[in-house]
Amino acid sequence: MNFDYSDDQKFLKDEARKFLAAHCGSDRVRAVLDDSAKAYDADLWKAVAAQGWLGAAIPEEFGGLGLGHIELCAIAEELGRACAPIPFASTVYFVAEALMLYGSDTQKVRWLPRIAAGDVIGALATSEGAGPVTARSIRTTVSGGKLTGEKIPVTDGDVADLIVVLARDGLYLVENGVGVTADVLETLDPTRSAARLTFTDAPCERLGTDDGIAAMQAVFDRAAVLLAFEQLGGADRCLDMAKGYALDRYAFGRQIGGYQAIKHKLADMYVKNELARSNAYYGAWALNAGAAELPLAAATARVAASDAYWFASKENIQTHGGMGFTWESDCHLYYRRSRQLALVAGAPAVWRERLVGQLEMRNAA
Amino acid sequence: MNFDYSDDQKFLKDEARKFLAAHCGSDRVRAVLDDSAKAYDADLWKAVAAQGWLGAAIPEEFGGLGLGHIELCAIAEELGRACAPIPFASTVYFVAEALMLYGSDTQKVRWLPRIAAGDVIGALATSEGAGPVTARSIRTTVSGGKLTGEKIPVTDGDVADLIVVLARDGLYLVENGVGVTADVLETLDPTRSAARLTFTDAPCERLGTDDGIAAMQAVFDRAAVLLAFEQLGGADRCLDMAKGYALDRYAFGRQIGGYQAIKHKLADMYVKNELARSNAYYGAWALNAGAAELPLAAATARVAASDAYWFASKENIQTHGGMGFTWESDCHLYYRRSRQLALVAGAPAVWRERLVGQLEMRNAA
Amino acid sequence: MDFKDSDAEAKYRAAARDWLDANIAEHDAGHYPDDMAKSKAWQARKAAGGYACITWPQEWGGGGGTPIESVIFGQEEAKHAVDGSYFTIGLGMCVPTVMAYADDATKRRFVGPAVRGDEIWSQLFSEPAGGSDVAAIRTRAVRDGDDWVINGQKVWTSGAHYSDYGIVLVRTNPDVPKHQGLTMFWLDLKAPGIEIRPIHQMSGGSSFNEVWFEDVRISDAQRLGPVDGGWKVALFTLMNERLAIGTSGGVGPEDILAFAAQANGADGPLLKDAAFRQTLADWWVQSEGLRNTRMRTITALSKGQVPGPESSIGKIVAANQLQAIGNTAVEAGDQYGIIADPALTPLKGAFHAATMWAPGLRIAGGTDEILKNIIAERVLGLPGEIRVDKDQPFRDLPVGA
Amino acid sequence: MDFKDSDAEAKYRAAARDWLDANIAEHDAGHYPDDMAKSKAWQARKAAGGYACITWPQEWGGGGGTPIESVIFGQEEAKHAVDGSYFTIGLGMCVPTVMAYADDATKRRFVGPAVRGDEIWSQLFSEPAGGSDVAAIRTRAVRDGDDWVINGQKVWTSGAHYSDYGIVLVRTNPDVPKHQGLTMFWLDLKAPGIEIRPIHQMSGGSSFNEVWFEDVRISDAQRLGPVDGGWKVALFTLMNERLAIGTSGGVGPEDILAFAAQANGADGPLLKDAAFRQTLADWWVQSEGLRNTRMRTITALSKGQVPGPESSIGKIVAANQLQAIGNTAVEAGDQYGIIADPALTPLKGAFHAATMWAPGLRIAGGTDEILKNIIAERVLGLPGEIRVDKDQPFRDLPVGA
Repeated sequence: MNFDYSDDQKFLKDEARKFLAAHCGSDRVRAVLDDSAKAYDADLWKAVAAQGWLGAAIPEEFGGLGLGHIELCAIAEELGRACAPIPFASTVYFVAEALMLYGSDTQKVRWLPRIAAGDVIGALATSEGAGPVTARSIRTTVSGGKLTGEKIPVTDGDVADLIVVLARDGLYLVENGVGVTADVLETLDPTRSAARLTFTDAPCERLGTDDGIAAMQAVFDRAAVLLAFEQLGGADRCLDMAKGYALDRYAFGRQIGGYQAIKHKLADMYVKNELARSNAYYGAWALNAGAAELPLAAATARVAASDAYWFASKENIQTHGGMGFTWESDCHLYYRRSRQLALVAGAPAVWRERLVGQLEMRNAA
Repeated sequence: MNFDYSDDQKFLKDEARKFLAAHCGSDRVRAVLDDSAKAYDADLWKAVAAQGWLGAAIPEEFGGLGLGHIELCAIAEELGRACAPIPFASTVYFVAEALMLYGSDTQKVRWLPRIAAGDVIGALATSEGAGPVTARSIRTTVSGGKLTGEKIPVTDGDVADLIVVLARDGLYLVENGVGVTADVLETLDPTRSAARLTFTDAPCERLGTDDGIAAMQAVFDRAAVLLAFEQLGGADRCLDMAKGYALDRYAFGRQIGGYQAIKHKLADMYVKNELARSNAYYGAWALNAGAAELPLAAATARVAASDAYWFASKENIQTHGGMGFTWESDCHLYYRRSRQLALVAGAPAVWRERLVGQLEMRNAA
Repeated sequence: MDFKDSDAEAKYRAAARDWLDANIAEHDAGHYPDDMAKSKAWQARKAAGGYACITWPQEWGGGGGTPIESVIFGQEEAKHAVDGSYFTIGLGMCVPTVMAYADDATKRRFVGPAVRGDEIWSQLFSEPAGGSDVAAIRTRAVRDGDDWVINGQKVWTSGAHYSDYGIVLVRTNPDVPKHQGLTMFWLDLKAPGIEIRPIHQMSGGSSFNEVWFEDVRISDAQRLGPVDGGWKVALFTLMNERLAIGTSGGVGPEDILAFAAQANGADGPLLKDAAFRQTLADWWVQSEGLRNTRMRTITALSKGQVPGPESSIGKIVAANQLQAIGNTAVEAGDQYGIIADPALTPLKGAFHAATMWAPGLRIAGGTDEILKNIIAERVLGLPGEIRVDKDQPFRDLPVGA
Repeated sequence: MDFKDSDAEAKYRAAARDWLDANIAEHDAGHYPDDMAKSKAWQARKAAGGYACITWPQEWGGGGGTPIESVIFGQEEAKHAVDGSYFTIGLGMCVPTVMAYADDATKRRFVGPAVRGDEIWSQLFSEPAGGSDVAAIRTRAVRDGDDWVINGQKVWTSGAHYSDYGIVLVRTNPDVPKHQGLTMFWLDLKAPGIEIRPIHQMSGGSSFNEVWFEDVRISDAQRLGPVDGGWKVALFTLMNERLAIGTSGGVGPEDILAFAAQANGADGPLLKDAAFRQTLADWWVQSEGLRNTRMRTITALSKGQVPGPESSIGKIVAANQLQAIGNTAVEAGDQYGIIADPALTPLKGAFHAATMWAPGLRIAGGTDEILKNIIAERVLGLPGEIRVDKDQPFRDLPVGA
């Protein structure tokens, strides 16, 4: 029994943190924020690829490092802490995971090495409008190897080379190009790009054989754990920022961190972050071990992390007072990202419902 | 426009508070709490009757004072503050209101004067088991003027002379006696009595012509406003107790009321109590004016008051620390009563649902 | 307890309604929050009709009416899409301070034009190192003959970029404890040495400004109240602030109710989701509670009572609810909720705007924490914070990094 | 991150399981929380088998094992209905203090019998005027030759009525600041002059006691640590408290899940109500979070790290959740929820009991507020409270009415 990162994993995590501190300061995040033409930080993307992180969990036979998912979780935590403005989640947590889960050997050989090398950006296209994605909400169809439908929003859809698309009967691989048009969308988090993708008889190939919603959910379960670590990293960073400001800022002749209202606010953040961390670790174990507990553990990790990040990011602004409400403060980068991460794989309410559904299934078994 | 008690009403309220301070100290409440054979404080009941409060809203032609419902609200607030251990709500808010709303002249002439005089205790019997009362949950039937069924719990059912019973097709009046047996129940609030009533071919007469659930709801709407004032009085008393203790108690050389955690806890209580008060006032207006807004106003008042009383009564205990957890402290009297009042006319979740239902009906109109 | 107008009130309401119908039609039926010229013209028209500053004496251009009449006119005016937000701070906070502390000539010069909307006023109190600690003012005014010379920086100054005049709180003596060395002045915001820079908010817009003072010279005649006696003047101004804030709009329960009736949940419309309904009920209870609390405040006003700090509850509740409602609507969109394009979002992006604006509302005019302290201390009578800075000279107080 | 036992751990678990199967069967398969004789016999049996105080050295009667082994045995023992709660405070807090501060003869006299369950210990720190301010101790010990004479009152003493011995913190010098005039002793709770009175709790039972001291005479040899040096000893004791509390049971998400599957909602089972499901998910997230946090703590222990104050989060979360779950189940009954008769209520009244007990759990061993202060100060490094009592002699400190 060992419920912590190993020493090697801690070393990797520390190195990742140092690397991102050097290559992904908030100036780099802001460069994407302030430039509406910029979908992501291409230099950082290349640097991250050079570190091998894109292939951390991809087996060596498919061009990855073959380290495993715990290592990928450690990297995700640091990417979240840095609020990295790159299509990492779309490419790695969604598309690479979907390929590893459902891809044929041919598909894996074709795509995974290029993903690991940073040559291919991926995107997952499931939503077709407002509200939860359900079997009824999907109108995208495939006929004669051609896919037709409209997906909105698709995170990183404007820059993706390879798109995993949910159609009525299952998941499909579509290369961005023939039959695909993208309209960039204005979103709450401009440091992450999103688009409306219109598919008109786009050439596609089937990915796996599972039913559509089931396949999407299987990918989401895996991504949820990885996203939880990004959220945890972000929430942890918010607590750090709030703590730093509370120690630096004086009011009425005292550090504001000495007032109980601030102390207890930060203690509340800490409690939520610790619960999120413990649940994320359990999810990491389930993901890495391929355990049957994964669906329940993933839902638990995602709900905890979404709650912690929302609370930490909004109360971090409050702790900063007026300064926290300015564009110049970094507080809002995390507030925005907390929204992006909470929604990109389905909203917290949907995951709470799924969590209880899993409990019911477990008890019925 | 005048959104406050009038000067006369304030005078009545002040007098009621003084009267109850003299006649209903916590020793009197505890006398009922500690004696399981004691269903209520009979001396207080007589004294309250002598004040005319039971008939405050009953028209003079039926033996009441004919003051109106605002005056009754003022009295209810003070009864709640004193945690009065008498069957006032059952008799006045439920049964007298049901009679005024649905009773024939004969029924009113027969019962209201005796209620106003304190000679008749009333009870409303709707629930038949765990869970919300719905058309499906009612099994009590009437045949040939005889009522048969089991009601659990019936607040004050063991001491009531006159019981308003919800049967499948409507409300009925049943006199406690032939065909009625009562088993006293152990409850969370021993200062208020409750029983399981079993009706076996009990003689009954119909009260009004409305459908059963609709009639019950009409009575609950009226009672909800009056109960909200009792809850408000209780919540206000909890804030007073907490404030008093926070000023008296020292820790680390300071009054505990000087610590922000306690200050903000009490400020939160104040905010909830003020919202509850304002909503209760609006409900009082709607009740007194016979306004069409009553169902929505009653639901709003009840949800606000239930929420405020629960919060105030539980955080009052916390403010008192270990002392608040002892039997000797009065804190738990209010904690218990907050549960009793929150459930006696249906739980807060049921009223929230009803509130939104009213909004939907309003918007559809 | 009565919601109905008295006879006199009903008469006033009918007259106000007639006047509005006649004048709005003639003037402009459209909504023009960003058109200052139209806002000024409407303010002038109201002043001419006796409907600007209804509770102020007629000799100062007001309506000579009662608080209830002011409320009634406000209710009727709100049915039309006109906007008076340019004047809220000036007429709500600054000009009352001028009326209370300036000499007759100054009052005669400024009050009338302000009431008519000819001139707009700003309030310059907040500073970067101040925030919740309003009196921690570092902007200095140094006496020079009959003048004072001001240097320093103000921040969070609403509307400074379109205002003509302002009242400014400055430090005139740093050698005495914090509250004892402050003085209040009025000044011309176009004076040499004043530079106004908009603050870029996290919500995107720039409602607020930084105002920099470099050797700004003003006359001692512009002083409001005694030298080093400015804190008492500031308290007078701030007492009026509480009444002005907290009524600010944004999305509320009615908006999300309308949205939910047509929004997709997992099984039909969101409004049919039991969890959403429970939450909506709580918001309704809060909103109605605040609305009815304002009715109680107005009742107190109409009886000649001065509303106390209990009105602080409005902003705490409203701002937190705004954040919750905004975010709930965003999250209800599931993945789609991240889209912030007004053309693609419910209510033209109002929920998304609320999500980004609410953090600011929770801070402006007193953070949640400051307002709870006010309730605890001034309403409930609990002890004040331990004041480590109480008797120290201002210049010796510790400051942050 | 791995939930599986290592080979050595698996071996230990198998052995523990075999031992339990053999001994439980032989001893008593029933549940006997209220039967002290049976509890003592089981403790003695565990001690003989090396399963009592697993991490303590064998020379003191312990098992000489690792923290992980202790956890493994605990997991296996929990599958059987045995109860060790009589010994929690003694073996968790008191005896470790004796082992750290007493002389060899005393240790030899007391540690073995405590491990074997022959003698039960109590901790006597809390006082009526103390509460959160643990060091505000008024019980006096006055030196008299080789003895000390104790007068005063302790409160919230768990299990004093069935305990044999106790450790007691008393004031030996009121003329120095609060923390500097305290001394720790062990004593015989049957000594003349000690009176133990049960406290009637709001929840009905009496788990706690008041303990009155009237001229209780004890030897200076019973002193633990230096005269006036008792606060440091108390901190040692309290450090162990945090590990003992917070794992206490009561109803949890699994219980209300089972209840909701068969409870009536307005439209079918409560478990199908979307609002209930959202809330249940949050409770699950909290409970799982706590369970997994304990796993992290055990991992730290197994690596030889000392778990810090971060374990304070357990009780805050668990106690508040207990209150919410209890009350939710009560309210789910609608009118019926008020009924508290165990024969008529779900889970034999467990939700109702939780509703009445949870307020106490939120206070015992540190209120929500104290625990948040501990997290803020000791984990996050935020400033401590301003200590107005810091340098004052204890006798001059203000006290309440």
